[in-house]
Amino acid sequence: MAELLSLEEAVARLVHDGDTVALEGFTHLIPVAAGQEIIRQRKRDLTLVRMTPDIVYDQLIGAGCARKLIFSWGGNPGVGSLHRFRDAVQHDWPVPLEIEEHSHAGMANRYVAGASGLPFAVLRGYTGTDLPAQTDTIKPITCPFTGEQLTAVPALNPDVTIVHAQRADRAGNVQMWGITGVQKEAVLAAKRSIVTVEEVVDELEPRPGAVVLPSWAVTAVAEVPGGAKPSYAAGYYERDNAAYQAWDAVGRDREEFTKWLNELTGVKA
Amino acid sequence: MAELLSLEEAVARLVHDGDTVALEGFTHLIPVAAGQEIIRQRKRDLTLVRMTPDIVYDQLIGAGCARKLIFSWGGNPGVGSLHRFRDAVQHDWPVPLEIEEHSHAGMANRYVAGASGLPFAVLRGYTGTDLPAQTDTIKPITCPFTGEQLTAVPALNPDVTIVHAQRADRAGNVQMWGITGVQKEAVLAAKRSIVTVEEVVDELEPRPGAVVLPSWAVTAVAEVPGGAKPSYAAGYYERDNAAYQAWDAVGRDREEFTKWLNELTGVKA
Amino acid sequence: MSTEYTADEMMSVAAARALAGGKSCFVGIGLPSKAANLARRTHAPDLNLIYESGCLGAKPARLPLSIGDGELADTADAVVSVPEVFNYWLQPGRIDVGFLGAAQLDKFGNINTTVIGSDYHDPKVRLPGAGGAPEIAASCGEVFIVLRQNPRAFVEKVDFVTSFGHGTGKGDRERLGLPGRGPTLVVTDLGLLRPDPDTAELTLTELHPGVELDRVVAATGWKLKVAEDLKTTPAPTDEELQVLRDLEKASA
Amino acid sequence: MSTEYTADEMMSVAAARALAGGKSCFVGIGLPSKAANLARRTHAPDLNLIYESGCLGAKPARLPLSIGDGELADTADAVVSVPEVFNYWLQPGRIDVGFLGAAQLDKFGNINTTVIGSDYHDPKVRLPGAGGAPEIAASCGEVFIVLRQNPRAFVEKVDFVTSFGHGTGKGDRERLGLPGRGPTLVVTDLGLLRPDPDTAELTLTELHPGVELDRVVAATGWKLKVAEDLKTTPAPTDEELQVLRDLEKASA
Repeated sequence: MAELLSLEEAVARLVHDGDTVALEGFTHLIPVAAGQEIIRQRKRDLTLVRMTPDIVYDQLIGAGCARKLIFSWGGNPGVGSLHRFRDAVQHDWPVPLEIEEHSHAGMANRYVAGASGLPFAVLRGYTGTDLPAQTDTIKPITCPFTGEQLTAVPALNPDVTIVHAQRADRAGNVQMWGITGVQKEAVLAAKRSIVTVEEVVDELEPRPGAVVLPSWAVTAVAEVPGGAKPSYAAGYYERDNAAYQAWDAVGRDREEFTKWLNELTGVKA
Repeated sequence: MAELLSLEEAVARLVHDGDTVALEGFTHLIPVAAGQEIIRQRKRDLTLVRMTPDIVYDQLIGAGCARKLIFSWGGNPGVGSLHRFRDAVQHDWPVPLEIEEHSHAGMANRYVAGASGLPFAVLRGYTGTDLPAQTDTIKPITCPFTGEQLTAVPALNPDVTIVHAQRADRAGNVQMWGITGVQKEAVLAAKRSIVTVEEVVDELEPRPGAVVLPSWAVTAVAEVPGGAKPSYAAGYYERDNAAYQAWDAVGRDREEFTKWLNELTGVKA
Repeated sequence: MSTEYTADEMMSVAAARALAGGKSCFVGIGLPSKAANLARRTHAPDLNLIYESGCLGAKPARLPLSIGDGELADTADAVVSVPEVFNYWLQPGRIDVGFLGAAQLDKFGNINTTVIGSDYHDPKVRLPGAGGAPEIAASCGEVFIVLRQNPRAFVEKVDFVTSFGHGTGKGDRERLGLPGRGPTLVVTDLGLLRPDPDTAELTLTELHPGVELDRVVAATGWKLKVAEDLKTTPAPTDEELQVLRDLEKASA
Repeated sequence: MSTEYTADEMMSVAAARALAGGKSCFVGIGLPSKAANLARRTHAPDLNLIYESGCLGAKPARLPLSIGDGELADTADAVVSVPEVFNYWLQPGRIDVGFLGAAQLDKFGNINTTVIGSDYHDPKVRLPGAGGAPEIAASCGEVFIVLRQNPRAFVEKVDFVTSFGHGTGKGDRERLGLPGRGPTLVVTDLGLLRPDPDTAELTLTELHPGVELDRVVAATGWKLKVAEDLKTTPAPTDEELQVLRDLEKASA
């Protein structure tokens, strides 16, 4: 059964230096507050996993929390590049960043395999591309019935997955709706999980399109209203597009970024 | 885009002798009317597919429509055995019935592979059982990353899948809710599909737990109110448990069954 | 213990009691479902029932008549697709207890629900088949089996291994890499059997009240071993019987 | 044709027109999404837009700012999980057209969105990566690509093949067993390019009105071949421009 904790306590107890951590979300319901709590708690040497690393991953990378990134598309959606990510890959700043790069189809299937207790997944993917040459996590596999050759990718099983959802009840059952991406798979694939929610309610009234994660499949729930800002939470608030645009200028410059980071972590310059 | 047809026309146009046909449903929303229309149209040499063949499959088998059954659990749920199925397997009556037998997990994954355009699926299944010795559709497969041995099953791609749903709109978009089993996968795995619905409505109002099959993924929609009876359609009618019990006596006896069949098909005794 | 009760009632009560420590239970229909629902209504209100139709955390007010009863969906925490319940929920070993019935059971807890007779292609009796059982038996933390005891059902060796128990004895599951512990308890209308810790052979550990040992031996198709400290099951309490009968009445 | 228009507007209009016959379109964000939404509002009202966030049949009233814009979910026929959109909808070849952008494109329609520079581990510029493009390019019936034409983007050979077009020429897709026909059209701000039927090399087949051939040649990083019957794209109609501008205004 999920425990109801503060975000601070959940991150302190469940995220350790050196862990493989996935903060998932597909534009919608990005667990930004949780990511920033990881920065505040100065976690180090994390292997970060996400299909679509966006500005909170740029922040984590710029803050030096990550030694590796497993991903399929890294950008500031609707704006452009992630400059802290680029700086880490191109110039090892603030620390070198190893990358393990896939396509969306490959990443999604890696989570599916992880959630399913299988060591690998099979897909039609990567054929003819230069991606397989850069990783040992893309291999051919032959159909034992037709002889056809397909592609295998290994399961992703993060130490911790963190997602944001609209609601949980007091027993820790989680409800999310709208675009729910790969969040269910990412939670089920993980050894431990944290779900931040807009609110904890007495009863989860059924809703069209809602995905429910039963309490016993979640480690901790933390009530964090606005925890997905500047992304959006359907039914609660809209995306703050200006904040994404504003990040471009902050992320672009090491000094600007350092100022932002000091402010977040309460360090006096 | 799905065409709106009568059930008679949909079966006449889309189900051919010798086809592999799946009528799916997991206790709920069983496409009984469609199955009985196949009997009326005297389709022959069908390979019938279903995870849980129940009384409508007993009827199809007893009527001599099937030459093969691919399945994982054949019974009259809550009552007992399928006597026509037994008679066909044990005594070749009215015609021999070849069987290809799996577990639920295997069948579900075979549909998933079919829906995914893959030739096979991987699962942890069948280990230590006598099932693999009886079919060439269960084979070992080795994980290319860990070396672990798992089980592969080939995709199911029926010529036609038939399911029953609560509603469709006039454009042929289908909506079903409650226990929806493996119906989405069975439809997407098939070359052609027929969905019988309780009613055709102007607009599909969103509902909690609803699965929507877009019109372009369905071949034909037929309005057949009560088309799942004696099974149930959540929101429309309850299961007629007495009918399932009554079937036991009919199915148990060749003469009783033949009477029932003649009545269904309008043959004078 | 004034109330009279039947052997079947004793069986259901004993099966329900076994679910004391279980947090989540993958429930087969029939006797297992009855016992699991009785447990939820007596000593295990938080027992988490999972049905292969995709119902997670079902809380049926009456006994479901089938694995896909609407009552299960209406009362579940979540209803998921059938592929999902097997792939995301059962296969990774998330479920503590798998609760199964059987047509034939052998002395190592292997289950047959496929065919009676030695020739698969020309069976004496064609049974319903595997359903979810092979993977439930493989992947749940442990497996409880409930069935009435008689020599046709309790055989030396099953005609067909539909669901793997302990194979030919201790260590077979480990050799095959099966994650769960397999059958740890068999509940019948006569008593309880558990695998011997050294051999994994099913051994009578408890007799239901009033049942003679000879009767159990006669109802078993193999030379039944009996635990040295053979115990007697406590008779059903008035409350257990009341709840069981109410449950059955509500489902008639 | 009285209204003035920009080269980018011409590009969006030309890209939208290309979606005339397409029944379903897997839409990349940015230029492809703009063109697809313009098409839906003009000549192709039934165009079925599929977004990798899981939105099937999205009918956005404004241009989505990202692939996961709430507007897409709110207006979709169905919202499915990300694994499902790739496995059940894209992979089996259900989608007629894949509509992609690119950072670098080579003369055989191969796409690079990964790194600029010859060393993957020490790139000159690290780009966002593959996203859904490799499998969109592989599995859709055909692929349209839209991007602005200049010699840095239009190169002889991409630094990194993120998404496979026609490889090193005609026949490569068949040899690799790729189901879709691959890139059949590239729409730029200067004109249209299509693979030569014999060699699969991208060849200029249409010039946008007022664009000089020399300019296109200069904007192409390989020795550009020009179709014998080079045509001129019809200029945007007033209606097309009006709808495009309304769409952009509604999304500002």
